Amino acid sequence: MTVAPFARRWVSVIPRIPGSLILFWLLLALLGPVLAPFAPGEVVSRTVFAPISAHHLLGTDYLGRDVLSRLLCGTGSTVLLCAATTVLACTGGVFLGIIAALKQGLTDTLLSRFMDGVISIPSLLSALVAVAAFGSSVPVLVLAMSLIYMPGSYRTCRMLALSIVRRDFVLAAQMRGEKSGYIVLREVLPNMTGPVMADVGLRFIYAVRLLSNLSFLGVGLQPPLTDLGSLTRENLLGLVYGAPAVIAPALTIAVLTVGLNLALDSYKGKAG
Amino acid sequence: MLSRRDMMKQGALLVAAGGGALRSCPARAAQPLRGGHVRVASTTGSLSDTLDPARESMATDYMRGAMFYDGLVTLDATLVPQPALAERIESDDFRTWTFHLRPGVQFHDGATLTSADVVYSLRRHLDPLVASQVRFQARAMRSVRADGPLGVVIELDAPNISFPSVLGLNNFAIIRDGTKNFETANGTGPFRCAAFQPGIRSLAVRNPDFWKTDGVWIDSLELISISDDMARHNALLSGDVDIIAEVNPRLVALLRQRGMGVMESPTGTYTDLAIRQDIGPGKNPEFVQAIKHLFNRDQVADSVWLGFCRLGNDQPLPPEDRYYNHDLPQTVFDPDRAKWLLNKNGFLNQELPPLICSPAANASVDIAVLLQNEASRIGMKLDVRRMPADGYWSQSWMHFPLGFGNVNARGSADMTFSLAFASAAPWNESHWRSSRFDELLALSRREADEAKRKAIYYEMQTLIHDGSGLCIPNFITSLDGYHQRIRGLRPHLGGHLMGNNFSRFIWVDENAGARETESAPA
Amino acid sequence: MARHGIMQPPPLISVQNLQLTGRRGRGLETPIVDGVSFDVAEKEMLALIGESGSGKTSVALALMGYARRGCRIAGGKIRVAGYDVTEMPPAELRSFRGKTIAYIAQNAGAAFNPALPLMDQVIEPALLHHVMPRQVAIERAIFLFELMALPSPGTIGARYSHELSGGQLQRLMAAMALITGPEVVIFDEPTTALDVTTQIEVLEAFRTVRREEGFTGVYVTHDLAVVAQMADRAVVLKNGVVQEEGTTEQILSAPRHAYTQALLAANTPQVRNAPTQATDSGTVVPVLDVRDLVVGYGGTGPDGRPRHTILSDVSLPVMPGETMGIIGESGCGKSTLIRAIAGIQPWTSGGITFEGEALAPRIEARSAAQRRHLQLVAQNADLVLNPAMSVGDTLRRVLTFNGDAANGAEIGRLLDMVRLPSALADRFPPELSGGQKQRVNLARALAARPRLVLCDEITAALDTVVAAAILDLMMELKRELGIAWLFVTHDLHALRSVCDRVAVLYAGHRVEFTPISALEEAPHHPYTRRLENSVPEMRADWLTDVISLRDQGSEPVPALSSSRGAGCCYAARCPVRIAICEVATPPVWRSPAGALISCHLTSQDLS
Amino acid sequence: MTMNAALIRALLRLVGASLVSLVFVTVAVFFITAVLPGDVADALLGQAATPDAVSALRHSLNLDKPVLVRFVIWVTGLLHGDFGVSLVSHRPVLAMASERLIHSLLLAGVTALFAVPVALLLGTTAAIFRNTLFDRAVSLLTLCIVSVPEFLVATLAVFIFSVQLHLLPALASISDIHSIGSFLASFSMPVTTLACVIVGQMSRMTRAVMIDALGSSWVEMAVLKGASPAHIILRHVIPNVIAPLFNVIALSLSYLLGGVVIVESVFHYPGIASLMVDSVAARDIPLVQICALIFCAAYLFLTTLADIVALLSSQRRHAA
Repeated sequence: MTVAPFARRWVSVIPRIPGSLILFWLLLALLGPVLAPFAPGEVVSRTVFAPISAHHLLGTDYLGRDVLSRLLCGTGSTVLLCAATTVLACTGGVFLGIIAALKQGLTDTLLSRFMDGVISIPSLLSALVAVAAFGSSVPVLVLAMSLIYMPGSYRTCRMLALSIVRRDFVLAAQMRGEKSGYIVLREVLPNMTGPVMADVGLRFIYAVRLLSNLSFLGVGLQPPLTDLGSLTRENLLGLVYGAPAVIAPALTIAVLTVGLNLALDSYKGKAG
Repeated sequence: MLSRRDMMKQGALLVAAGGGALRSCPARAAQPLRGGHVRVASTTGSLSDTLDPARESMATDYMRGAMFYDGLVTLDATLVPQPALAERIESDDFRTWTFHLRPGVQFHDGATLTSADVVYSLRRHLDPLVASQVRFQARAMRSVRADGPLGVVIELDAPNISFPSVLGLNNFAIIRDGTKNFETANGTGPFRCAAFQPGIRSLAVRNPDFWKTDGVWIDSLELISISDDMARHNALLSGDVDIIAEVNPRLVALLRQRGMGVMESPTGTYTDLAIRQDIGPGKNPEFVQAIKHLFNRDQVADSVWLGFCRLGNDQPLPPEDRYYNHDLPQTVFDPDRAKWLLNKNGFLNQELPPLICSPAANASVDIAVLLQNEASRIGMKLDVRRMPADGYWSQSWMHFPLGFGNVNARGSADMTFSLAFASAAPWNESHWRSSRFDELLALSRREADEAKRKAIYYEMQTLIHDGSGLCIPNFITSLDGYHQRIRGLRPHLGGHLMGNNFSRFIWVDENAGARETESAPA
Repeated sequence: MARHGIMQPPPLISVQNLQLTGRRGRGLETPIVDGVSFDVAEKEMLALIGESGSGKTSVALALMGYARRGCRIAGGKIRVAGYDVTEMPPAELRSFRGKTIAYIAQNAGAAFNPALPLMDQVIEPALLHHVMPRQVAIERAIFLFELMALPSPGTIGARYSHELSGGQLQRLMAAMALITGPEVVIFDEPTTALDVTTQIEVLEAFRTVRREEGFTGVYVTHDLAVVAQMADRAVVLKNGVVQEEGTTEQILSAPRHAYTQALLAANTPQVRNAPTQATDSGTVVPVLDVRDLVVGYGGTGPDGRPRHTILSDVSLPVMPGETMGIIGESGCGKSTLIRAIAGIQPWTSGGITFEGEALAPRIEARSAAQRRHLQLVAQNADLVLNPAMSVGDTLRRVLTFNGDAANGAEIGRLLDMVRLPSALADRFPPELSGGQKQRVNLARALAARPRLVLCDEITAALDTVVAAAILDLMMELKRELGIAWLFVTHDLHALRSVCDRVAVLYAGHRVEFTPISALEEAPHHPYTRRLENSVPEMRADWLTDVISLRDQGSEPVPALSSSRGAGCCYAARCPVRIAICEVATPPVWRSPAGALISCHLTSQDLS
Repeated sequence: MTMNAALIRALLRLVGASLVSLVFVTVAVFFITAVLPGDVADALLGQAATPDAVSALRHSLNLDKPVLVRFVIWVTGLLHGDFGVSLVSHRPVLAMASERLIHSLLLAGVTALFAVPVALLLGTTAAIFRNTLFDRAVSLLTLCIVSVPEFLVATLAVFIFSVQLHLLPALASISDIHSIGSFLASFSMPVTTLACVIVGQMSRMTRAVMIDALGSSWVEMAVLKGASPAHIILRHVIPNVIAPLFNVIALSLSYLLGGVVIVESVFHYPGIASLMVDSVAARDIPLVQICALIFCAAYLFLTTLADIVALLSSQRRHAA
């Protein structure tokens, strides 16, 4: 019964997100490996850190592999992995944050204490320990990173929701006897989508950063999978030769995250 | 015992091996000067940094230990044991060894070296609480006893003509009797420990009472560790440090272009793939054969090492070793044969265990990825599983059917064979069992005749090459970077800044840096 | 008093053909004010009259050369005290504002910085413009505080804005405006947010300072009765265009423009109600029965009563189909009572029954039928309607939740019931006007098919004309649907026009409970009388009369007082109190007209 | 009087809530480290980890006891104020951690001194000139800086300023600092790198807080009094946004202790973050525990401080 209006609501929200940009990155993520001129693991040149050439549009990497091909594959995994992480973390954070604001009392206290505890351990360390304990498979990375970034989202959403749950329309819904799920999703959440979107953008940046920094410490995605941060990291030595192998992935990270954030910010502008 | 002639032979060998290295170490007949402070950046450093010789396990530990401690013997540039704290070594049956200590050697705290110190230092390796890295080697000593104030008698389980090499390991350095606290170092070495902060730095100042009157030129040395490659090189380039260990092959060109020296030391260090022969596909010798043929050794040499390596032939002795078997046919890259072998045994349509690798094993991830790529070209699906560096050696290494390892140059061929290839060896990576090999090993340890021993070693290499599950694609050339004002560095078969002993040989030429920079080719 | 008809010097303020435009987001600029012109002579007080959205505040701010974010002065000329406001560069504007022209905002609670002591803010204009040294400014501020009859003028400046009442803050704001002795003062609806009783104090204060300081004024308001007290001349604005201009007398007594007439009509009290003949003596079960309700906070004392009481033994029976009014000033506990009935405010003792069944204190514990049949319409429609949900969705949810058909026709019917076009179903609350929002709010309550609707100050935030229309709607609904209403207000006009019975609350006590018919007949509780007198009237000398009456009483004390001690809760402010009032709880007796009065004085005394 | 009592109660509640989090972290860290593969015996022995050597060492370090027993032993020690000794170096972990903590606090402090004013300034000006080109430029720039991995920023900085220009040392070794000059030279690059990381978020949050405040009636009132923008910000806005700003700052600063592994590693700076990474690698559980406790306590201290500031700034007005 209640599913239909739910679906309708979400369908009506989604087009308002700057869809074209997200679509572009998702397409690139899915098609990247197809578009790659070489296999990402293939050594194609005896020269490492080769500069831009007609053969290798972005040169070669530290082993002499084609940077463009690796970049196309790395973009895919970065986008998909970080998107999954962000969606998971923010879904949990949003829902629990609003619930805590709504229920107050013990629920709020316990949730907040738990989240504070998680957030107080540096993210890189938590990820490191998780990878050490459970291996660096994609599900472990996504789950660990989601858990790491959920408290931040929770904190933000709880603060945002605190002012909203005191508004009379939430009270009206409660007086009507609405279930918590309905109140969270239909009454409270639609009123904070702008700031939540901005928060989602920031979490995405953090996820990309954490993935990069994990690769700095030698954990992260399993080869032959790679992400933009690892590409930057593994070719870091190329910096001294000005190699595109290190510049290209770093630029891609910047374009990806900044573009997404500006798009999400503009969404906030429309709603407010 | 060890003849002069041996040493001369090895000296000749050194010249041959170090030919390439001369390029980076101009043989200028300058007189070493005393004085100067030198900063050295090594690679790994952590909380586990130690001043306990028994626990030393990382290059930084060995370098630090070598500044403060001496062993009974020391291994020279060709890994030949030379007298150090022991003036004389005697053995009739290679089973009972008598060491005559150098008289009048003083510890840093002023105490004089006696046989009690040596007995204590050697015996403690057997205590599990000491967590000694050489407990296995120490177990070969059935008894260690003092024979007067300057005599130590060691009785082995079985004869071993190479036993002095074992005591040349840094871990067997001599400490003061009864030492339990290692917050500072009380050794007999050329430097005293002025500061030691695990994971941060060690500061050494020259020991004026050092027993050896020649050598040891610099006044003080600070040893730090920078694990990040780029940061370490930057520190050298910016002048923050004078010497760095482990130059990345990709940065050799940059360092030389900027007037820095890069010392190339051919070593027996290798990164290997071990295919276990007791479990998984490695039980089938043809699988092992196929993988050996699948290693594109030239490509690994070019892509991973940028040529700073020598070809490996799936046996552990490097070409520079005096016992290297030149007659052994080289395993070649032959994907067609590999495919044929694999196909024949049905491995191509079979799920295979993953290649286990880790940043802990030097370049193993890159080599694994290259192997994976070659495998995929012949339709073989090999997964790569990278493990975290911490815990790799105890938790992953040798635990999986296909796993990478990384072995530093060992002190002698005997040590290599007995520690990593004998059936009972603790680090027999491929779990290879060969009774013939074990026989030969026992035989070689008693064989005083050099030519006969060489023949035995030749056969042992052949056995490993043909039978063991170890793929050794390359031997790695150790690269160390230094500022031109640093003199005295010479290639060493042990690699790693003269087998970690550089502090005893380097000297500072304050004017050289400027001159060298001017004359450096652009 | 008025000086019209005499030859006047050139005007101090001259506005010619003023054009103000605004834009929402990145939308197109739309005119807010279009071609407004007027003059104000020196020492004159001009009233700018209009509904919200008429542009009156924008015009007032334009006099200071200020336009709110998104708005701008697009054209016209403004001259104030010799300055050409539209031409001044920012630095000059800064030295003009606060020194030559000062502003008194509608909501003093929001306009004072909550983080700074009040004195710092009051003397700030003087220091900013280097008009006088700090010490002199403080002395002048204290002088102004005294002038405006603020309590403890010497120390009140050390306090923070949230510690004072709205009326006090409004007077402090006047002091802040006057500290530099400006030539022009703008009053922007300064008493709209205040209770009628407080409004009197504030208006009197304004009159006093104007007499003493002699400034030129612009008074922005929608309340014609206030205009009658304060202004010499008036300009009536609608949709950014001047409708009518004239002297106050002219506008009030003989309005020419239809819009002014409508305003005037809305301001005139009228009875909309055909009183229901309901009594609580009959056999009919009350739809709602509040019995001896005690609400407090701070824990329960040894006597079983809360340490701080908000409501003390309040009883209130509401009959089916009846409209019950609750009146009192802010802080009297009327909202608390509503919240307790609605199930969002726990109580200490007493009880509430609904349709004969006890109501659980917590909404969660109430039955679905009780929740459905007892609906709350809250004061601020902005807060009650989810801004992210369309009107149709809001109504649809109530219908589906209660298992009713939720088709377009039903939603159309509900919107029609509150006299809104069904096309509004697709709009979102931020796109609606205040009146429309309150109607949707009503429709939402009605969608549940309630037996009793609690109305908490539903007209307080609305303009007069709109509020009158809402009251009309209420009465129509009452006739059509036969449901009972509990109507809470501080506006005696509204109360009179719609209610059957009235409960008067003071400091958490029900001091009088009277049928509306008895309201016109003496005797009454002294507080009821005071409320009666406080309703502004449209004659110019009303304020003077009230003040002279009030001067017989004593200085009022803050309304919210602890009722722990014995004695009458109103004793401190009562002009007719006697000795016993301080010590004994007053008895409740019935007046001849049928009012239940809680007072020590007798019927004769009070008549 | 009652106000003070209420204040103290509120403060106690805040502190109590923090302690709950601290206990949670303590327990969680202990059991998470317990599931890590391998222990300190494995780590110490490394390649020499033969089964008999490991089990002997394990026994001597009480590691063969069940995890719950070890937990009880550890908690008992903790309750007696004994944080334990490092399993690797046998030094008291408290001394080891506090030595590193001082370094970290120094770096964090200097970074804060530099980054907080910059972030507040950027956020405030962006709020004042919101939706202008300047605002967009600041937003773009801060996002760019935040999104680029810090190891790249740090390495690039070192390469340019140390290697190419020879202006600054490549390492920030504490032992080399002998003067203000060398201090500034050593710290400038690590501090800038860290500032890049935190300024972005801080300035964005500051902007949001400021926009909120600037939209209030009392700011409009101040404008109408003829106050200048600087006067409005300093005199009116700042006292009101102290609490939310402090919250923003607290969140950013808590990152500066534990989140700086990479900067510590690139600049060879002996801080506490790398100590914890090391101790995890070495499976030196007492040391891991005390580092986790310090990070948690620092975070809770900062956020609780922010809460207290919020409480006091509202209390000050309520109590007057």
